[in-house]
Amino acid sequence: MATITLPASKLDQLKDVCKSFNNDKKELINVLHKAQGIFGYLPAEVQEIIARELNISVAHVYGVVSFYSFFTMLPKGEHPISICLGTACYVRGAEKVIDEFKKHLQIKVGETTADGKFSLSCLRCVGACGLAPVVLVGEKVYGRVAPDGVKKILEEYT
Amino acid sequence: METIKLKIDGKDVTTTKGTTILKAAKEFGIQIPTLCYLHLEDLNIENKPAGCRVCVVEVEGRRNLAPACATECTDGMVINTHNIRVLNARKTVLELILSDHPTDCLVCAKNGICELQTMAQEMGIRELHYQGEQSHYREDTSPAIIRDVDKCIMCRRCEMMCNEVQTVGALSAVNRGFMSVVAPAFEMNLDHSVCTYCGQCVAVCPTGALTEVDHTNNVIRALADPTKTVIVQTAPAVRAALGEEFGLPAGTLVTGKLTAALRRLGFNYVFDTDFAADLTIMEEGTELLNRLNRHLKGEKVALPILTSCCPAWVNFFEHQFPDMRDIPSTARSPQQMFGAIAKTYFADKIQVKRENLVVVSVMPCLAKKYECQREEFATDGNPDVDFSISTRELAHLIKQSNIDFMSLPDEDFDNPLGESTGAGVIFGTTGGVIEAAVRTAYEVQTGKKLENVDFKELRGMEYIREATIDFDGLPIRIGIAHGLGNARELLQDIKDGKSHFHAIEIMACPGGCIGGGGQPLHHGDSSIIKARQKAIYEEDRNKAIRKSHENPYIIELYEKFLGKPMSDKAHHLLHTHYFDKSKEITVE
Amino acid sequence: MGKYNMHVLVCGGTGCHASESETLLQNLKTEVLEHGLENEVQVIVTGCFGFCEKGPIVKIMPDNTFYTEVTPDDARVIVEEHLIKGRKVNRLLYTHPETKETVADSKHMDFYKKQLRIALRNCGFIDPENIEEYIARDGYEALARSLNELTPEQVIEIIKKSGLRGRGGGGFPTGLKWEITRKSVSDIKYVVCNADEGDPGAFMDRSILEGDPHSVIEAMAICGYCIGSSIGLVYIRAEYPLAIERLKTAIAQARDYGLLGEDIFGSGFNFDIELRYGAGAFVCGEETALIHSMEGLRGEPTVKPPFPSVSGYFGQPTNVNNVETLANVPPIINQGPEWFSTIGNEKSKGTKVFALAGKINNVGLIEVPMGTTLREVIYEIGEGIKDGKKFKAVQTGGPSGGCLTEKHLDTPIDYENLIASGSMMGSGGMIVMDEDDCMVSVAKFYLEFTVEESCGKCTPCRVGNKRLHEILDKITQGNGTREDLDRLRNLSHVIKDTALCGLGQTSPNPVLSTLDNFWDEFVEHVVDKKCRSGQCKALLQYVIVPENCVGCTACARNCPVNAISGERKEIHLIDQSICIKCGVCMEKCKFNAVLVK
Amino acid sequence: MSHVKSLADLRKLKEDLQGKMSLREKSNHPESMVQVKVAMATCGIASGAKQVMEFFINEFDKRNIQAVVTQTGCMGYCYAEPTIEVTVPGQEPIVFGYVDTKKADEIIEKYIKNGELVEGIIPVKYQSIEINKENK
Repeated sequence: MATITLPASKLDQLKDVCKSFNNDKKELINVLHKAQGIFGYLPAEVQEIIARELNISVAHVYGVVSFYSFFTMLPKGEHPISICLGTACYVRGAEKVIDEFKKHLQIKVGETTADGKFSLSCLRCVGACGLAPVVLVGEKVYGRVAPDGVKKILEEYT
Repeated sequence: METIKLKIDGKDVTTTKGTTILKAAKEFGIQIPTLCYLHLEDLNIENKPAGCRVCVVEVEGRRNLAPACATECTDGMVINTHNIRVLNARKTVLELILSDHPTDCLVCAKNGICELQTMAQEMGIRELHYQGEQSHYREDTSPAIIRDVDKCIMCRRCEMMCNEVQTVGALSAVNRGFMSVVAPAFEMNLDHSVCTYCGQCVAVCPTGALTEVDHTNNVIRALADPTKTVIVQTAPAVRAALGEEFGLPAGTLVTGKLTAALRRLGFNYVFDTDFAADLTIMEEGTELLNRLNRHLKGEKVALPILTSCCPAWVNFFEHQFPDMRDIPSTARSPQQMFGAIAKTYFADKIQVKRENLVVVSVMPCLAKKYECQREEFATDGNPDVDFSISTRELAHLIKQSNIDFMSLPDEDFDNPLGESTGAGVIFGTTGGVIEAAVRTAYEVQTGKKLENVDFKELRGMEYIREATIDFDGLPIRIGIAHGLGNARELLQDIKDGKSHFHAIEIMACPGGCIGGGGQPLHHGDSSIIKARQKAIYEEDRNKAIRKSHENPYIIELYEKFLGKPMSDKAHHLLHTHYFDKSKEITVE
Repeated sequence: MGKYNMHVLVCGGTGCHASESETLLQNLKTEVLEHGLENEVQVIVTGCFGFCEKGPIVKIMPDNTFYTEVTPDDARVIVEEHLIKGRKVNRLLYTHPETKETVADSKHMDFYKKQLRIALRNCGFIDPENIEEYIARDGYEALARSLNELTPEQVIEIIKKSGLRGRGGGGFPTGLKWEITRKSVSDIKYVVCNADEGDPGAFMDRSILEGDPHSVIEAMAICGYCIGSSIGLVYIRAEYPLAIERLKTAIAQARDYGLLGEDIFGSGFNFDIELRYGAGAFVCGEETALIHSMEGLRGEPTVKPPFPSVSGYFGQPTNVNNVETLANVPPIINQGPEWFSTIGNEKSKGTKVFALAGKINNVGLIEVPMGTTLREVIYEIGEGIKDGKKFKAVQTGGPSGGCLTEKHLDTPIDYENLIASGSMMGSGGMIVMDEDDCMVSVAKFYLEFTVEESCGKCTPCRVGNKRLHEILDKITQGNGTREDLDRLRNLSHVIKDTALCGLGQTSPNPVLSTLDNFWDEFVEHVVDKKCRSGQCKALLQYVIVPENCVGCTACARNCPVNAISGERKEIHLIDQSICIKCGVCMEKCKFNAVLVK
Repeated sequence: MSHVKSLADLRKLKEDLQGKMSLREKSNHPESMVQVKVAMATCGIASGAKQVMEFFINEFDKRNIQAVVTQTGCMGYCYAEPTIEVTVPGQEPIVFGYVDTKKADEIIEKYIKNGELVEGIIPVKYQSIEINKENK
């Protein structure tokens, strides 16, 4: 018999979330949003428990998690860096900014640095097209980021 | 029903409203190619994601091409199924599928029976104009099934089977876009999932993405080993389907040729799982009556009793209803009863040591491969059944061994484990196990002779059937379900306290073993399964003895070895217990 | 009370929010209080003004002063100078990019002159978190009149007569959709608002939800009344936290006022709204995929018919409308279908909101009557191309649209014209490109998006778009052939012809339109191995100009792959077979002796 | 918070609320109504411009005149403060000097309502006080 292990308090919290949606399987995506809010990501154990609470297969839960780019099974860095790749940002040079981050952090998009400090991801249009190219570090928005400004941004967090 | 008129390829066509273009065309002799579409009409199973886009046709007045499988005909529609626009689109789509598909066809398990390969051949694909990156995934080998999902074309048939028909939920489409594929949760191996190894995914996979674990080489090696005595048992559903592999029409019984072929392959003894089926009836039937009579006396016993000969079904309740694992009969499946008797009673009889006796089973089933590897079915690490091969694997073995199957004479099984009754034969179809049980239980319970052994009310293809059999004034309520989704319904009823049955027969595969995951591929033609069922009942009718307890070798086995049904010895060799396979949640 | 002399409106849209408009707002409030102006000046946060290029924006009413790029520190000067002394703060006023003159108020800004704001009527004008401001501007009047004075059929007739069509991309007549859903027989029906704006570079729906959420709520209730539904669902992107908050606040307020809930306006009509969150899948903008996503499934589309109007959410008739479409509904009922249908042109009525972005002076959200030309939008409202560069193309319709050129500039923008020109309306993204943009790379960019966002269900989209992207990539790497161009075209046509849903059927548009309009550029890439904009790095050649080279060896010493040979004081040479085009030599050369070709 | 139960309820509520929004509504179409600009630099404020401005705002409302009152910087007629500029739709702007509440009343009644000229006009020639001259 395989086991799933989670901290007790988080397990209860997770079950409460499912319950708050009446353990209704059509609320799966809302449940996943809340769960990701609690854990920061959606590890396999969390998906197992959600599957059980909503009475659906864990394969289905994973099918949904892996479909939507908002959901992640990897913990994010302490300072998650997201670079907008909307058209406006692209046209104004977001790709070069990504390359610069990759160079400095020595990680690829979707990865987290070894020290867990930064993770790198791309997103589509935060709607601040006037500020293109846009970079988000956590909640903080940096507008009109040029490749040579990348170092300075990173220095704020080190 | 409203009748509508339309034109397909210039032909005037009349059909009823709601008919798809695909079906309407077929009625008029126009075969539009399909790949993802699957319709097992008699089993009410349909896969219609309209995803492959191979069946596109031109509908005049429509901007783009329409998938014939999922587009309903409307009055006045004008359809072209093969003009240049359609042909170019269809070929290009097929080329796209092929561009993300390995080209190791010559060494693929599905070589020659692959629907994608056939289509590429029929459409005259000679060059791939669009080549590029191919998607790669880890290969996954479980005890019964190999997933080589590089070959997955996202037809979603397996996903539909696993979820909608079987409600197992081991598989789901995962990821998105080019990397999307059908896989277990977290893309882990099947043996980490809730997979029951029913093999229905394999049975419908159009390509080599899902295949059985091939044990033919193990068998060849065992046969070649002079220190081993190799015996074989063959399940009832095999004889009703093997002929298809050699071009015979579905439903042709090939029992005699099958026996002859096995003998020519070099098996020392050719036995019949039907014998063990009869033995199962002795044990399971006794257990049923035991529980029933205790129930009638007012004792609290677990009722209804559920059959336990289907290993996928056993896996299913161990995963999904572990708290109800005391309800099924404890009787082992015929395959395992055979193995246990072969490696004790028979081994003694022929004076061969257990470890030098190799038991091979030929099964219509993939879950049997897993079942024979279960630890509880081994003694000192030596399994009761060494290898289980499928009907398809047997056909390969026969072909590899230069045996001209069609010219083989009809031969009989060897004794003592080759003699069986009609009751053992019908184990191969849905309804058969319980009918066999009734034939014996009736006579044991009432002490009267059963004149008519044909219980037609238990037969058929309906997914959930029920009947009440009069045991001389005592009404016995019987339920039957095939397809695990339907089994789930009956099980849920029991859990909810709503079940009124005394006994329930469950088979995991639609149609029962005749529709098993190890059978020759039906390629979407469900009439094949029906024909096999007909053949099974025909074999039953032709048998001289049709009640298990009348099998002379069974009688002898009890007299000389086991004593009585449910005796200690019988219990030790022929019964088992079940495990909780659900995942346990622990807290840190 | 409430009789203020001046209103200070601070943009609270996401763009400005990202540039600290929240702190600015607090500072303004503090300054007003400190200067004792709290009874004369009202400071409020509004939705987006649309002029995102120069955010944060502060607008002062009644004189319409329009301050741009206002920092939190500017709060003091605005209060002391403008509010107290009546002197406009010159340096914060908008400066015309060409004349370099400051513009005193929004009435004189070219950006606003040609605009007609119907869907955005309240954005940047009211406080979106205050239902009373919405009511003061005829809010909920359309709902009240519909419930009390009109039958559902009459309301549907009004919408049909107005000529309103879906603003999410398809352009399906809204009234007709409502009628079909009304006629579908069922006890339960649903009104769904599609707020899963995923088109990169389009953010009108978010702006409306942030700036005027009640207009969407009101329209959904009207739709519910028309089709016979009491449940509204808003499917909104989780990436829009501000819009979600504003919408939640608005729904709560509407409930408080009895404008949602039971027996609305004493009519016996019940209606309420729930939120469902998207999770980052562009394909969920497609209505069947959206519905599956709301059902807790993977957002994969299914074949239509059956249309959601007949069989949608859990098999029930479901009316799906996009945010902008809904925002048009209340004004149509209030001002009559005739008024609305006089705006726009023959087949496309009313206005359309566009998100203007890219190499243009005025990036932002604009709303213009249908039939306005691209030239008017780009050169008048957008005030031309950034940095005086040359206009090359404008991409409309996002990943489903195409690139239009100089020759399309005078085409009136409407559904049909855009399709005829090889593009489409889409949700209203409008990205302007200049001479520095390589059109092969632009097509590749869009395909990259489609490949990433394809759900994977159908072959043409899952594999076909991947192959399109690969061919485009090959071309930008300098490995393309003329046959590749034929392959691109055939494959594009097949994908359009065979893909399951709207995403796949339109995904080749960026390829086809660039092939049609920039054929020469494609040929240059594959035959001459040149990229005229210099964007395709692999096609660049760094060469040394012998006349300028003094043989200082700086280039050779810094070349990371030792591709440069030459002795001291001799002319150097770059070995093209080794060069990785990093550009270091050019950077290091002090004599302009390294050139890119 | 009130529960709105009918169309009449809603309309009444709207009327109550519209006053709060009228300032913004009006400034949406300033050209269609009377515009009054009050010079509110230090000199203007010192000579009572604030009171004049409030007077205009209140009186326009009371007398139901569609007008926009805005403040502006020093017009350069510091000798004649408070000064105001009045623009009646379709006419050239006119600047009045020494405007107190009494004068304001007169301007409303005579000039704005009836088009009669009132004493105190400062004859000036300018295009607009809005466009900043320093920048030209």
